[in-house]
Formats: sequence, structure tokens, C-alpha cells
Amino acid sequence: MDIGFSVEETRFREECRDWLHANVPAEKRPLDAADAIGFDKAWQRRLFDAGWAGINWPADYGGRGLSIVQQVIWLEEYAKAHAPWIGANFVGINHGGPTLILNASEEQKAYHLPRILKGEAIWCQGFSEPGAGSDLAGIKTRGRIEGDELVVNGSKIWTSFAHVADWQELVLRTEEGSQRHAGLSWAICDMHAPGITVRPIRKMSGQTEFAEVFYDDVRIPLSNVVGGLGNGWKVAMSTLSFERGTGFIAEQVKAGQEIAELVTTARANGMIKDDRIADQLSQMRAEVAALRAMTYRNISEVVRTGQPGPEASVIRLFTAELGQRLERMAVLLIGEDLIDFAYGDDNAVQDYLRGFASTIAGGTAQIQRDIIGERLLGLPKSR
Amino acid sequence: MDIGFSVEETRFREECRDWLHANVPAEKRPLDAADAIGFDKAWQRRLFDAGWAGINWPADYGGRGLSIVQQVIWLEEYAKAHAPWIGANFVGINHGGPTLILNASEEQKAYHLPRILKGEAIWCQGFSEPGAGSDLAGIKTRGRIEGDELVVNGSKIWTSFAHVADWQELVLRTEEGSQRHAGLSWAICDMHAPGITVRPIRKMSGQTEFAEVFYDDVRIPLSNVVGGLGNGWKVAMSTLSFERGTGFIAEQVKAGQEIAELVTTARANGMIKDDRIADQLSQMRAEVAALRAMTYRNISEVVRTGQPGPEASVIRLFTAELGQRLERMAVLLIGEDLIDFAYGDDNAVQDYLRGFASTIAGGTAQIQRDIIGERLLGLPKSR
Amino acid sequence: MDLTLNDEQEALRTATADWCRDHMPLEGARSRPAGLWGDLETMGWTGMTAPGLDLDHATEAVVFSELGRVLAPIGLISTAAAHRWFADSIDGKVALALPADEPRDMRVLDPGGANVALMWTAGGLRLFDMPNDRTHAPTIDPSTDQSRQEWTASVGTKDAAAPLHLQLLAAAYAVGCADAARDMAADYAKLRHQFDRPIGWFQALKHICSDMAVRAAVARSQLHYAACSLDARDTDAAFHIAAAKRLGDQAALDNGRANIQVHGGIGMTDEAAPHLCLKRAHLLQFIAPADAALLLEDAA
Amino acid sequence: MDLTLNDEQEALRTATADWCRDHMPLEGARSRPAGLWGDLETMGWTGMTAPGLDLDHATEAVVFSELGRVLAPIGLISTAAAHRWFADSIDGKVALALPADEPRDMRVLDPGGANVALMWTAGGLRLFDMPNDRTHAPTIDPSTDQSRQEWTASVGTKDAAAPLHLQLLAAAYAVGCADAARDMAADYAKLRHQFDRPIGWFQALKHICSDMAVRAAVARSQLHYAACSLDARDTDAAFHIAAAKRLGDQAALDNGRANIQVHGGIGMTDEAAPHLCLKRAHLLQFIAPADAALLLEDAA
Repeated sequence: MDIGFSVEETRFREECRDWLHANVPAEKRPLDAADAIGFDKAWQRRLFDAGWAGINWPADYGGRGLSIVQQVIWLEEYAKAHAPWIGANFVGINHGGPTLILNASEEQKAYHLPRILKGEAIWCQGFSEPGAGSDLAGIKTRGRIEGDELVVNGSKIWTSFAHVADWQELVLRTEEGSQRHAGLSWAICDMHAPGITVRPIRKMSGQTEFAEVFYDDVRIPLSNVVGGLGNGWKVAMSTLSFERGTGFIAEQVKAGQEIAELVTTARANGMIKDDRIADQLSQMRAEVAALRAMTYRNISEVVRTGQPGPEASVIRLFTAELGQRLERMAVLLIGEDLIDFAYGDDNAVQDYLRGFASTIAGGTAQIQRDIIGERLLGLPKSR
Repeated sequence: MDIGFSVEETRFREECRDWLHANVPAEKRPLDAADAIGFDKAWQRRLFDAGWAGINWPADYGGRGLSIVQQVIWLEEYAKAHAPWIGANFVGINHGGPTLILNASEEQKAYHLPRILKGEAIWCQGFSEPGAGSDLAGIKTRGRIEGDELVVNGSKIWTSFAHVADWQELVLRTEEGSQRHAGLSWAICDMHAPGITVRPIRKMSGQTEFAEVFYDDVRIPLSNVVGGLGNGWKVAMSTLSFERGTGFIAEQVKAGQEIAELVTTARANGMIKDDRIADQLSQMRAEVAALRAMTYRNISEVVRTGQPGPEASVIRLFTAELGQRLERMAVLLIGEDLIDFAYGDDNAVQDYLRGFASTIAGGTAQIQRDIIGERLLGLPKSR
Repeated sequence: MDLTLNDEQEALRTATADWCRDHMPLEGARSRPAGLWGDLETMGWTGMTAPGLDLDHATEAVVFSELGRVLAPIGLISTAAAHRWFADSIDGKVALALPADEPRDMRVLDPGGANVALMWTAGGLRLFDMPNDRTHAPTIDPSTDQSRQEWTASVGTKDAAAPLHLQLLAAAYAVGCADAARDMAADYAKLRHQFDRPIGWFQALKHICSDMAVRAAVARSQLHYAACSLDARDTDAAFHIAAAKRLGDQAALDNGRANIQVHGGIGMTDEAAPHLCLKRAHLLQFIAPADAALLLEDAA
Repeated sequence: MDLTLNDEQEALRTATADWCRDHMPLEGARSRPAGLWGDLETMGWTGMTAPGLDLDHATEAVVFSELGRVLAPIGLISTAAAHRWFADSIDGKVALALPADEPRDMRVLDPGGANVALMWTAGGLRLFDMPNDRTHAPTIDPSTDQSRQEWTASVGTKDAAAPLHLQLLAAAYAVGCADAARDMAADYAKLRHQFDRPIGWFQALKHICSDMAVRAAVARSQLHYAACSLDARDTDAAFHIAAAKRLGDQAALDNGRANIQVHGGIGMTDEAAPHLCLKRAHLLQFIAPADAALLLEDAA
């Protein structure tokens, strides 16, 4: 055990920091979706050109081929520098790309990965359905095989960036009458294909960053299936496992920044004199430190064994619930000004309202507790 | 809605108060079990002689035949006067007696009820078994019918006062091969009968007030079955329903006394200056007030309709969890002196350790939440 | 002593619930029809305890928790209190001013259609004129606008029961809000299926709902007791009403949050109703809040 | 950067766990055999970081959390710290004195067989002689006795790392205690059947266990990080160790309580083991407690 970094890693960190210091845009990422997409693409291109896109992606497909620890260092410095959220590139960089690296054919990788890294192709996710939320295996969107195509009908929901995406990682039922995890496939769906309709969904915080997607005889070439027909569940799970690897770095650094800001705010407005506030802030400072320790531990596990340890599911739940506690504290420190929140405001109240998603999206806190009980402690499966 | 009491009720309250003031023993109830039984019997006899036993029990069987509100008033004044816990008479007065009133034959009532009220007969409970705790219907203790007798084999657990009891309310399986709630009977078991062995169980707080009871061919006359053979579940449930009526009065008054003491203690030792402590104490003062309001509401429901409302299950859970919060606060206010606790000590730490039982005994907090979800909100049964 | 509703109270409660279902459903909270206020006056809810009607506070609390359950306008709270304590000085709707320290601007909730605003402080109620040239801005609660104004001439009452009355009505709203979230969650838990079962079958979801039921039942019992104590002019009334407000506020907020979790993705959307309860609950925290120190004072 | 155990650490951890299982099982915590202390010295745990052995604190924390998991004697904490910081002045077992203000009597934990007691304060460690004529009284933790004594001559160290070292070992004990309760609960939840299923099948019980796992994992990660920060003489070490102690203490206490609930009736009995974890957890709260103010200080 050792929390130090090697000379090479430390030098790499300095490089990251220097570049970010010189290049992080002064202007904020636009709130308006149409402006934001241009911003996101341009920023991603700038990252790519400077060699900061896909640090641990294979060099053959435009990545740098560096270590996962260097990727972690980059993500830490990126967050510390308050560099802009990658926005519309999120799914491509954090879900689609990694899934392709693990599961796709040479041809699929060669086509898509560089486009993702360069910010040329925007991806969105297509997992959840109105009837398949926590029960992801309840997917009903179906793809009928006709010749060398899938003909897709159904709908997906909670798809972020659906209105600006070029591609979608679509999990659908390709074997008629199949049940649960069997008979699903993971396909690359062209979001510009005829038959796709996108209906934006407004969140209670006011944004419409996610949508419902409807498929009406949408045709997808069979060559766009990744990992083989009927292997969709396995392919989708590989993405989730990636998420549980480095996927938490950004949130962990953000939590560190948030707690620091909360302490500063509470000192400034005097609320820290309330023992309840001071105590909760102390508690969260300890928890944020522990979150970093857990994340490092998990990364170390990935470096050592090639995959995250079983405690990764703990990180996911803990990150979500700690994040909500931080957001609640931020709202508490605002006091009566909370009342002034209106749709479109970009402040702590918006973060708080959006934050309800963190114990719902990608597996509710209840499902996470099932997973921890069953996989980490070996308790019998409830479902 | 109205929180006042009638002139008659107020006069009754004064009578209670006056008698208690003059008669509550100065000495504490002995901790030693052998001494305590004598004390309990003598005190119960004194209550009976003065007309305070069985205030709302039928006059035919030694009770006063007064209203449930008068019973509530008596219990409130009793607790306020710091009158001794009824100890070994608890099961007879609060479980056995009421069950007999609701379900027993004239003969059974005529024999047992006056003896309970006079403190002449000590009762204990025989519901739980090593394999049937939360799952009470999993009872395995069996009674084979031979002539006009049941021949009982099996064991019961968590039986308070088993070593001093004369009678036991015993729920057992009298129909061979029957499952779950069917085929159970509720019988009056003579604890002095041959074949009964009592093994005391020590609690983590040090007392041995409960025990495991073993039955080896114990013979019970069929005439001791209450409510008819095979109706044991129904009979047992009627007791539980009583428990949810006036059963909480004493705990509710005790909670009021406890929170008052905690505030006094925290003021005296200065810990109330800690905003966390002050806030928790305020919270619990509000909750204790609400508990009284809920209890009154429930009693009003019993007066109006003859049975407790569906919210009685809420009172049970809330009382248990509020009690534990009070006990934890009491231990927190002790500070480092907590360390000095030793088996046999009769103080806040002992109350705290014993208090773990309140979310376990008589239906765990988890079972209570199932009941609330299913009966109060109509959610589907999980089991 | 009887803490159940009497027949008249039960009839009024049912009538209120029925009317609200037909004319003021929760789902419409963010855009109430223009003529609604007139209907509310006609129904008599703006002056239940005012001279003339003279109902007791217990009955009023029962009715106001039904109104709070559909997220009725915040202005009803201030209007009902003003009709009780300033019957001579007002006519029509009264907005609700949050406590502020002069000369800081006052924040006035639900100003639409009102000429005066009632400010609650723990020490009393004061009535302020409202300027005609004012702008209305949204609040976090989509059902409620606000305006800001400078301090104007005012009349006040020092009757200790006056602020208690308004706090009681706000507590009733909170209890109603907690009830609404509980019912919405329980209904959805029966309707929504995952893993081939209603989600309410799963203990994890069931117990979230059970805890909502506990919070709401606890707060409601205390609300009724508190209302009776105000009617009886009990020396403990201030304590009991503060307790009711505190427990009501907590139940509204905690149930508001829990309801969103039970609804999952749908619960985070603007078109579904759960966020309306949550946001109302946040607003209620600032209306006549309970004083923690009072809750620690010695009982009479 | 590597927060997994290296091969040597893993080997030591396994060896410790194996030895404890055979010679110092948790179930025997209240009556350890007379010769146990000699065995602990032979195993090298009383002076892992003392001059001579010189293992790092990370390794020591790993081993001490295994020892804490079986509720090993409290005196091991003080003895190990004393051997590191007062190697010249001591020999054999060292008891643990809780911080006190002169002239109030000192409370000394696990005094049996010790001639000196080590007092932890946030500012340093001090070693006190113990009187020969002392009486031993029980503590809430059935594995631990205590004695009281007046203030005697003492030697101290002002090295800022010394109190951190002892606090780290106490945190390791707490993490081990939390682990023990979690494992005990999970094992019982698999074994115990109600309603024809293992109780761990029910989400209500499963999620109690999951939360125990979360608390233990969070505390353990921070413990390992904190140990490394002490080895690196990081300026943040005091913060990280305080965080580890706070999270460890909470995990031990909350898991201790949850474990009893999972066990139901059996969990309340003296003969079952759950209460031993709970009571140890209560004792640990008083040993080198984390300073909340320190946790709020600006990070370096």
C-alpha cells in the first residue's frame, strides 16, 4: 500500500495541469442545448488535438495508450481545473467507446472510436424503456431480422442528448419470444435513420436534456450489432463494469470541491456556528476523503487484476447518497433564497433537484443494495 | 374533536391521584427476581383491594366495569405517580386476562380473572419458538389429543416470568400435519405440571427475566383450551388487537417523563448548549407530544367503534423507535460514564441495552412496516 | 376527550375533498383557473373562523389539511387568519408576507389579486398595504408567485393566539402535503410493475411507503391535538402548535423526497406530479416555522 | 499509488486471521486464557513498528484490523504505540489511559498485567506508572477491565506522529469490529429461516446487511489511506487519521446495532456474540476520538 505517485506519473500530472491552466475556456459551457452542442464538439476536438482524448484508449484508434493511473490523473486535474463538463460527448466517451473497445469488431472500432474521440460523432444511450427501468431485462423494443437488417419497433426513455446524437447504443430484443436476459442484442443505431422520433422530457429542474425515443420500422444493418446477436446483455454489462472502474473519478473530485465550497460558504454566512451544520460538514469531509480512498483502491484493483473489485458497487451507492447529502446541505446554506428558484436557474437548487436522479438512474439505490447484499455478502437473490 | 375531560372523568382522575399519592410504596421494586415476585403479588393485591385492578374489566369477574377512558386516566396517573411496574403480573393483566375476557368460557373466566386481578395467579406467555419468531405461524410445539387431554411436546422461547408463573397462555399445534395459521389452539397451561422445564436466558443487559420452556409429554385438560380447538390464531390475534388499544398508555406516559428528564439532565450538565443535542431534544419533545395525541386518537377510536383504528400499527412502530431514540440520547448524555456499566446495574445503559428488544419482540420493526404498508396503504402482501 | 372527527367535521372534510377533486385537483396546481379565488370564498374557506361563521380551529385544521393536500393557494392561509383577526380592516384575498427585518424588502407570497399582505412573526400578525405597481416573480413552488415590497403602513394584533392560528393553518397545509405524497407513492407502487410484480410488493419500496404513512399519521395526530389546544386556549397551545408545524414540515419534506424515489424516473419529470409536493414542502418550511427553543421550554 | 494489499501484507493478514481463529476467537472475548498476552508478544503484534521490526503503519493497520475483528485486548493498542515511541522506557504490556484533566482520576483500560499506562491526548502521548495496589472493575465491554488511579510521574513525547499512531490503531480496531458485526449478520441472515426462506432473502434484512457492508468498506478504505499518509508523513495525515477514526467508530457502532436487529431475539441474549461487538464499539468511541474541528480545517 502506498499513496505516492511515480516520478513519471507526477511529471504527467504537471503536464495535464499546465495544459489545462492555459487552455480551459474562460466562458462557461452554454446552458442552451443548441449552443452547448457546438461548444462540446469544439472542446472535444481541442482535447483530441492536444492529445488529451482517450488517454488509456488503444493508440490504434486515436487514443494515447497510456495507463489507467494516468487516465485517473488526467480526470483529477481536469476536474480540479474546473474544465467544462464534456456534455454531449459523455455517452460516447464514457459508455459507447469503452463498450466498443471491449466488444466490437476491428471494423466497428476503426470507424467509431476516432470519431468519438474527435467529438465528431455524438452518442446517446438506449437502454431504459417505459416498462423496463429497474428491471432492465424487461426490454420490449424488438428488432426483427429481415435479410441483413434489423427492423426496429418500440421505444426508449431517459435518453440524454437524443436530439443531438448521431449514434445510439441500443439494446433490443432480437429473438422473438425470448425472455429476460436472453435474446437481447447491443446494436449501433443511426439516430438520423428514418422512423426515429424524439420527444423531449422536461425535468423538474427545468432542463430537457433527456428524451423519449420512438422507433417505427427503423432499419439497422446487422453489421452494426456489437458482440454478436443475442449477446446484448453481456455487452451491456461490460459497460457497466467500466462505469464502476474510472467512472467515478470525476464525481469524486467534484465532491471534494463541493465540500470545500460548502465549508467556505458556511464560514462566510456564519452558519458554521450551528453545531449541527458544523458536524454534518465534518462528517461529509471525512466521507469525501473516504470516497477518494475507495476510488483509489478500486483503481488499484483494476491495475492489479484488470477489473474492478466487488466493492465497486459500494462506491456507486455511496457516491450517489453522499452527493445527495452534499446537495441538501448546499440548499440548506442558501436559506430563504431557495424560494427564488425558477426553471432555468443554474445554481445549487438546480443541482439539488437534478440530484434526485443519482439514486434512480443507472440502477436505483434499492437495486444497488440488492447487488451489494447478494454479490458482496452472498445473501440469497430476492428476485 | 376535543381534548377536555368530563367532570366525572376529572373527579375520577383526582381520586386516582390521591390514592396513588398516599399509597405508592417508597421502596423501589426489588431487582432480585425472588424478592420481586413477592413484592409484585402484594402490590397487585393492594391495588385490587382498593378497587384499582381491572378498571374496565367486567364487574362480574372482579373488575370495576368502568369506561376505557377511565382506564386510560388510571394508567396515566399511575405512570405519573411513578408507581411500581406491575412486573410479574404484566402478562396476566395485559395479555392473558384480556384474551380470556374476549374468548373464554364463563367457567374459565370465573376461575382465572379474579385470581389475576388479585395477584394470586402469575401468567406467562408461550407464543414464540426458536424457529417461530417473526413467523409466528411457524409454530411446531404440538399437542396430541388423548382422551380429554392434550399431550404437549416442544419448546417455547422468550418467555418472561416463566420461572415464577402459575399459568401460561400457550399457542400450540393441535392438528397433526396442519400448516401455518390453521390447526393451532390457545390453551391455558399449568406451569406446575410435570414435564415442564424452564431454562433461564440471560440478556445482554444482565437480567434473566426471560426463559426457554420445554414440554415433555405435558398434559393439559381439553377444558383448558380457549375459544375452541383449532381457533388459536384468532384467539391470539384478539390479544394483539387489545395490545394496540390501551397497551401503549404506560409507554407513552413514560416517554413523556423520559424526555423531561433528558432535558433537565442536558441543562444541568451543559450539553444542551450543543445545537445537535438541543435539536434532538426538541424533536423528541414534539414526537412525544404526537405520541400522546396518537394514543388519545386511538383510544377515541376504540370508544367510538369498539376497536382500534388501522393506525394502531403505526403507534406500535413509532413507540418502539422513539423509545430507542430516547434511550440513545440518555446514554449520550452520560458521556464517559457509560464505560462503567456492569451486569446488574439499573441505569440508563441498562435501559438502552434492554431497549433493543422493542424493535424485535412482538413483531420486528420490519414486520411492522410490512403490516403498515399492507393494511394501511393496501400494498400487495410480500409473504 | 375525543380525537376522532365528529359527524359534522367528517361531513365537511368529505365535502372539501370532493370539491377539490372536481375543481382544484393537485395536478392543476401550477395553473389554477382565474375564477378560483371567488369559488374558494363562496365555499367559505377564507373565513371559517371569522366573526359570523365562527367554526372552531379543530374543524378548520381538518378542512385546511384537505386543502393542503391538493396544494391549494398559499394565500388561503393568510386570508383565513386575516379574516379572523382583522375582520374590520380587510375584504377579499390577503397575501402572505414572510417575516423580515426592516428595512430589508418584504417577500410576499401569492400576491395575485391581493391588496394587503399579512406578515407572521412569532410575536404577532401585522397587515401591510401592497403597492399597485409590483411585479410577480415565480417561486420554487410552481403554484405560488411572489413579489417584493418595501415596508408600508401596517396594523397589528398582539393577541398571542393570532400567530398560533396562522401557524396551525400552515401546519395543516404541511400535513395535507405529506398525505398527498404518501397516497401518490402508494398508488404508484400498486400500479407500476417491475420484475413481473407491483413494485409495492418489494419490501424496499413498501417500507419507504410505510415510513411515509408513519410520518403523516404522527404529524396529523399532533395537528388535531394542537387545534383542540388552541380552541381550549390551553397554556400549552403554543408548544403543541409548534410541535405540529415541525412534524408537519418534516413529514411534507421527507414524504416529498420519498415519493420521487418511489416513482423512479417518472418522479424526476416536470409533467408528473411528485415534484409539486416536494416544492410546496420546501416553501412551507419558511412559513411560520416552529421555534426549536420553544419546544424545549418547560411544560405548563 | 496502490491501495491494495501487497503480497507480504496479504500474507500477514491471512496469518493473523488464521491464528486468531484458532487461538483468539471473538466468541472467547470475555475470558481470554491466562497465557494469551505472551502469545501476542511472540506473534510480534505488540511491537510491529518498534525499533527492530520496523514494519510500516499500513501493514500494522491491516494486521490491527484483523485483531480488532476478534475483539483482541484493548491493551494491544497502547502497547504497540508505546513500543514505537517509548522503546527505552518499557517492557511488556502497557495499559491504555483515557484522557483526563488533572487532578481528576485517570481511567485506565485493560490494566491486567501492566505496570505502566499510556495516555493519549490529541497533543501527545504520556506514559504513567501504575500503582501495584489497584482494583480492577468491569467495563461495558466484557472483554475489558479498568482501574482508576491518581496522577503519577510520567514521561511524554511531543512528536506529532505519536498520537496519530495510536489513533490509527484504534481506528483499525473499530474497522475490524465493524467487519465482524457485518459478517456475523450476513452469516446469520443466510442460516436463519422464517417464512420458509433464509431471512437474508427479504430486502428489509438484506438491505440492513448491505448498509453494514457500505459502512465497513468506506471506513476500511479511509483507514488504509490514512495509514499510508502517516507512513508518508503527509501534512494531511492528522486529517486522514481523524477521518478514519470517525468513520470507523460510526461503522462499529451502527453495525453493532444493526447486527442485533438482524439476529432478532437471539441477538439480545448474553450467550450470543452480537452484543460483544456492540459493547466494544461503545468503548472504542472514547479511545482517541476524532476531533470534529480538525475535520473542518483547510486541507493542506
